[in-house]
Amino acid sequence: MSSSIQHPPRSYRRRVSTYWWLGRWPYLKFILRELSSISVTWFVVQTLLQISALSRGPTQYMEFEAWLRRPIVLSLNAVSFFFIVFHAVTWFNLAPKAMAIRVGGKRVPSLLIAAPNYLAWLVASVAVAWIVLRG
Amino acid sequence: MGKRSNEPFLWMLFSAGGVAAALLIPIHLFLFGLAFPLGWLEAPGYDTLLALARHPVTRLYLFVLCSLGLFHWAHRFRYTLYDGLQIKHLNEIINTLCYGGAILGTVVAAYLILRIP
Amino acid sequence: MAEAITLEVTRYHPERDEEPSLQSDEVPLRKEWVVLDALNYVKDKVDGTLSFRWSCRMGICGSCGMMVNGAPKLTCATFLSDYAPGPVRIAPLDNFPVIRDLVVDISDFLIKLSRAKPWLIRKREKPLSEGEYLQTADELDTYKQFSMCINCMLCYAACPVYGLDPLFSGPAAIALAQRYNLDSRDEGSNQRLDILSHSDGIWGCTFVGECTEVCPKNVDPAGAIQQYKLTATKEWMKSFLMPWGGGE
Amino acid sequence: MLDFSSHDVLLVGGGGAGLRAAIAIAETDPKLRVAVVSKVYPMRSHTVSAEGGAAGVIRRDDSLDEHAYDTISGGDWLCDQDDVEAFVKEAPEELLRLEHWGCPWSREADGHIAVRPFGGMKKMRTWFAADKTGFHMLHTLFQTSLKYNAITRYDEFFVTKLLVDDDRVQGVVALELMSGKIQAISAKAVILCTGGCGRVFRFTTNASIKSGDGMALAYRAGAPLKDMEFVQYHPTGLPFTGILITEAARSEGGYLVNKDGYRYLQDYNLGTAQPKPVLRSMELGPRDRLSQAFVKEYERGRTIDGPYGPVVHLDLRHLGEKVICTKLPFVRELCLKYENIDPVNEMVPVRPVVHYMMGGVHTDINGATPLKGLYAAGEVACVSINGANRLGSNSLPELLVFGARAGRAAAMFAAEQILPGRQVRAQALDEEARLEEHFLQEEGGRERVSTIREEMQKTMEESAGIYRSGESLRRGADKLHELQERFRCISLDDRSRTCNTELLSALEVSYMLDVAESMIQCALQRTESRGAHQRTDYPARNDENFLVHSLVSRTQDGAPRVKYLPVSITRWPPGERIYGT
Repeated sequence: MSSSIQHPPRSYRRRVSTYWWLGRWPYLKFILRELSSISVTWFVVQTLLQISALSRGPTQYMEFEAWLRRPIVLSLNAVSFFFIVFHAVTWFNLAPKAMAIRVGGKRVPSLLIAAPNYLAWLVASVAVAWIVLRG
Repeated sequence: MGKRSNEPFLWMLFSAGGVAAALLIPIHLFLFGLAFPLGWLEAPGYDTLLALARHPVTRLYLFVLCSLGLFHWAHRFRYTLYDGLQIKHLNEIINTLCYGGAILGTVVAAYLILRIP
Repeated sequence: MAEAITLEVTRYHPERDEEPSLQSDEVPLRKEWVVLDALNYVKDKVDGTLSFRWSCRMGICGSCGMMVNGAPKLTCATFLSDYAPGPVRIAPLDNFPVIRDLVVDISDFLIKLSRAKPWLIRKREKPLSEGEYLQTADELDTYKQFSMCINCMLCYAACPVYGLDPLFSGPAAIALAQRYNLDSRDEGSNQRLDILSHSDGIWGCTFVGECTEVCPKNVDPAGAIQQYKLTATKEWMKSFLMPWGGGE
Repeated sequence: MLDFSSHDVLLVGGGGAGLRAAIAIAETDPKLRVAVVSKVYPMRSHTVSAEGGAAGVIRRDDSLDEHAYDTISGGDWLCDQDDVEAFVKEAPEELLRLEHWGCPWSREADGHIAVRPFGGMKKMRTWFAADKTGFHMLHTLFQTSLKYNAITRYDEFFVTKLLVDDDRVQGVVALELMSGKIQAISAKAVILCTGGCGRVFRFTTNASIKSGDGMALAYRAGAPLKDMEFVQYHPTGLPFTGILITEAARSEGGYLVNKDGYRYLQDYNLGTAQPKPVLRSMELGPRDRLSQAFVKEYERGRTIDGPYGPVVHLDLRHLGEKVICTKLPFVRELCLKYENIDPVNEMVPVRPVVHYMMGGVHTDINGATPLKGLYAAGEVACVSINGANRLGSNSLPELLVFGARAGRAAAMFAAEQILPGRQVRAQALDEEARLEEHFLQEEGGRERVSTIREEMQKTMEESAGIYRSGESLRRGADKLHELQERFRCISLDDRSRTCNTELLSALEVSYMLDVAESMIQCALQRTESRGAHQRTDYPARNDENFLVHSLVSRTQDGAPRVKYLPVSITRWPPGERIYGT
C-alpha cells in the first residue's frame, strides 16, 4: 500500500457535545427512533405480566385488566404506541436502502420496496385483530 | 485486522426483532394497551384468551415476539448509550447489561409461556 | 435584495490561538455569488490571512467542503443569496481536527480509504491483447452510484458515529469499497470482507442516514453500508454453517 | 526547520499524468522508490474536471492514420507527426489499461466500450464515462495508485524550486503547506506533471490550482518552453463562472445559435446546417475555428448581450430529457446549479473561455526535456502532438500515453544515476532563506497579491486573447514587465507558517508572471496566424517562415528569448484545413 509523508501541525479537535443530538433535527429524530426500542421492551414486559396473570386464574387476570386501566399505565401505553408506530414507519422507509433489489437488471425503485412492507403491516395487523376479536 | 466479530449474529437478531416489532407490536399495543382498557372495543373474555394462549402456535408466536423484541432493544439501546451519552469506554458493562437483559428476559418468557396451563 | 451580507467565519490559528473564534466580515450580496465567492472576496480585498481550500469551483474536485449555518456544504455550490439576510456562519467541517481557519486535516480518511482496497482485484489479470472486460449497462449501473464519490468529506462531517469514534471507517471509504465489490469485473470482495466487517467497519454504523442526505453527488453511503451489512451477515452464516470451506 | 528525504524518481503533480507515470515506474521496476509531490491531494487535481471523453481508435471503420490526420490538420500542421503517430497508436492501449483498472467507461448494449463523436474528429472514437470522464479517470488512477508500496505521496507540498547541480536536475525544494516546513527532496529524476496555466487569464475553465507551476519551474531552471503562444479557447463556457460545458453537448447534437436563433457557424466555412450532427462539420468543427467565429459574430452585432458580456446560445432542447440525462447529466447539473437553467427546456448562454495550453515544457517523445534528469508529461509539457490547436478528447489520452512514457524513461534514467551531489543541500538552504526573507519578513511592501493577479489576468485577456496584434502584445509585454517590478514590493497580510495560503498565492502569481511573459513573447514574434494564434495584423498562415516551433528560454537578466525549431513532418504535408464537407 502506498504511504503519505505529512507532518501535520498542532490542530484543534473539537469535543463533541454530550447533547450533540439536540443540535440538529435529523439527529434528534435518530435518537428518538433508537429510543423507541424502550417501548418495545415495555411492551414485552407488559405482555409477560399478562401471560402470567392469565396463567394464575380469572381473578388475577381481572386485577391485571384493572391495572391496565390506571391512568399512568394508559398514558405509558399511549406514548409507547406513538413510538412503536414511529419505529415501524422509519423501519419500513429505510428498508429500501438496505436492499438493492434488482429485477431484470434494473434497480427496483424505493417506493416499490417500501409498499409491500406497508401492505404486510396491514395484513399482519388485520390478522392479529381478527384472531383476538373473533372469539 | 483483529478477529471476525460476532456482530453479524447480533445484527441479525436486531433486524429480525425490528421487523417483528414493526409489523406486530402496533396492533397488539393498540388492542390490549388502549382499545380494550378504554372501552373502544369489547375485550375478549378470560376463557377465550386462555384458550388462545395455550395453543402451541400462540405459545411459539409469543415467545418469538418477546425474545426478538428484547434483542432488538438490546442492540439499539447499547448503541444509544454509546453515542447518546458518549460512554463507549464502558462497553463491557453496557454489553452485559443489554444482551444479558435480553437473555434473562428470554428465559423468563420461556418459563412463563411454558407454564400456561 | 439587500446590498450586503455578513459572514461569520470561524478563525483559528494554531501558532496563536487556544480555541477558534468568530470573525465578522461584510461582503457584497450578489445573486450569482456562491459562498466561496464571498470567502475569496474577503481573502482578496479585506484580510489575506483567511485560509481555506478550493480549486475547481464546479462541484467536482471536492476541496471546498465547509459547514454553512451548521450544515456541511460544498461552498462552490451553495448560493449566498439563499442565506439572505444573513448572517451566514461558515465553519470548518465538523468531526475533523482543524489545522487553521476553515482548513481541516483529512489525512485519516486517506488511510482508511487505502485500507478498504479501492482498486480492481482479479485472480488473473486479462492481457490487454484480449480486449476489455465486457460489462453491460445494467452491470455498470449496479455500482455506478457509488463510483460518483468526490471525497469531499461532507458525509464524515455529518456522521455522528465518526465524530464520536474516529476509528470508524466512515461512509465514503465503505461506499468506495462497495463500489468495487459490486463491479462485475472485480473478484476481491473476500479481501475486503475482513476490514469492512471489522468492528470499526460497517458495524459501527447506526444508520443515522445523514451521510446520504448531505452527499452532493447522491452517492448514498448509508445504503452502501446497510447493503454490506446484509452481505457480511450472509458471509458470516456461510462460514458458520460451512466452517471447512465457506471462504471462496 | 529543513527536512531532507530522498527518492529515485520524483513526480511533481498528482493529476492524471503524474499518477499514470508513478504507476508506470512502480510497474517497470518495483525497487525504485517513487514520490508524488502535489500541492493538492491527488484526487483534487484538475484532471477531475475533464468532461467529454478520451480519443482512441477502437472501431473497425476507423484507423490510426485517420486519427493522426485529424490531429495534425486540427493542429494546423504544427504537430510533430512522428510523435502523433506514436500517440494515436498507444492511446487505445492506455484507455484499455484504464478499463482493466476499473474505469467505469460507458458501454454499448453488448458490453463493449462505447464511443461518441467529438469536435474535429472524422470518426467516432471518443471513449467516455458519461460526461465525467476526467473525474472517473483520475479517481481510477488515484485508487489504483494506492496499491503500490513503492509510491510515497507528499500531499499538499508546493514545489518552489528545482535543484540543479552538474547540469542535472537532482530534486526539488518543497514547502509543506500545512506546517510551513521546507522539505528538500532529492531524486535521480524529476517528472513535471503540474498541468497548464489557464489562470493567467481571468475567464477560464481552469481550476484555481492551474498556475503554470511546472512551466515556471522548468523555465527558471533553464529548460525551454515551446509554442507558448497557442492558447485554446473552448467555445462553450458558462458566463461569469467560466464553467465548462463539454463539447459532448454538441457531439450529442446540440446547436450553437445567435440572437436570431440562427446556426451562425454555417457562415464561417464550417459546413451547412444539418439537423443531426455531422463529423468535422458545424458544431463539430475544431475549437479554434468555433471560438473565432464567435468573435466575428459579435463584431457583426449578432450575439446576445448578457450581464457578463456577449453570449450565444447552446440549444440542447431538441435532444430530449432522456439523452440529456443519460449522456450529459453533469451538463444539466451544472446548468441547474450555476445558471438556474434547465437545458431540457431552455437554451444555455455560452461564450468562449480559456481552456488549454497547447504549449509547455519542451520534451521529446519520451517526455525528456533538454535538461538532464528533467521530464514532463501532460498539459505542462509540449511533445508536441497538439500543434497550434488541440482537438477535444486528445488531452486525456495524451496524459496517459506520455505520462507512462515519461515514467518509464525516467525510471531507466534513474537506474543509471548515482546519488545526488553535495551542492543540493546548500541550494535547499538558500531557497529556504529566500522564502523567509522575501515573503515572511519583508518590510515596507505595499502590493497586494490579488491586485497583481487581477491586473495580469486583465492584461492577458486584452493583449493575448482570441485575436491579438503586434500592438496589443507589445502593450501586454510592457504591462507584464511593470507587474514583475511591482511584484518585488509584494506585502503579505499573513506572515505565519501554518497553512499560509496567501504565501502560496504569491508564489503562484510569481510563476504565472513568468509564464505569461513567455506567452506574450512567443506571440509577439510569430507574425502569422495559425490555429489558436490569430494575429489581426498578420491574418494568413505563413508556412515559409513559421512552420516551426517557438522555443522560449529565460536569459540571464530574466527576459525571455525566442528561438525556433523545425516541425517534424513525415507523411502529411501541410495543407488547407477543410471542415464541413
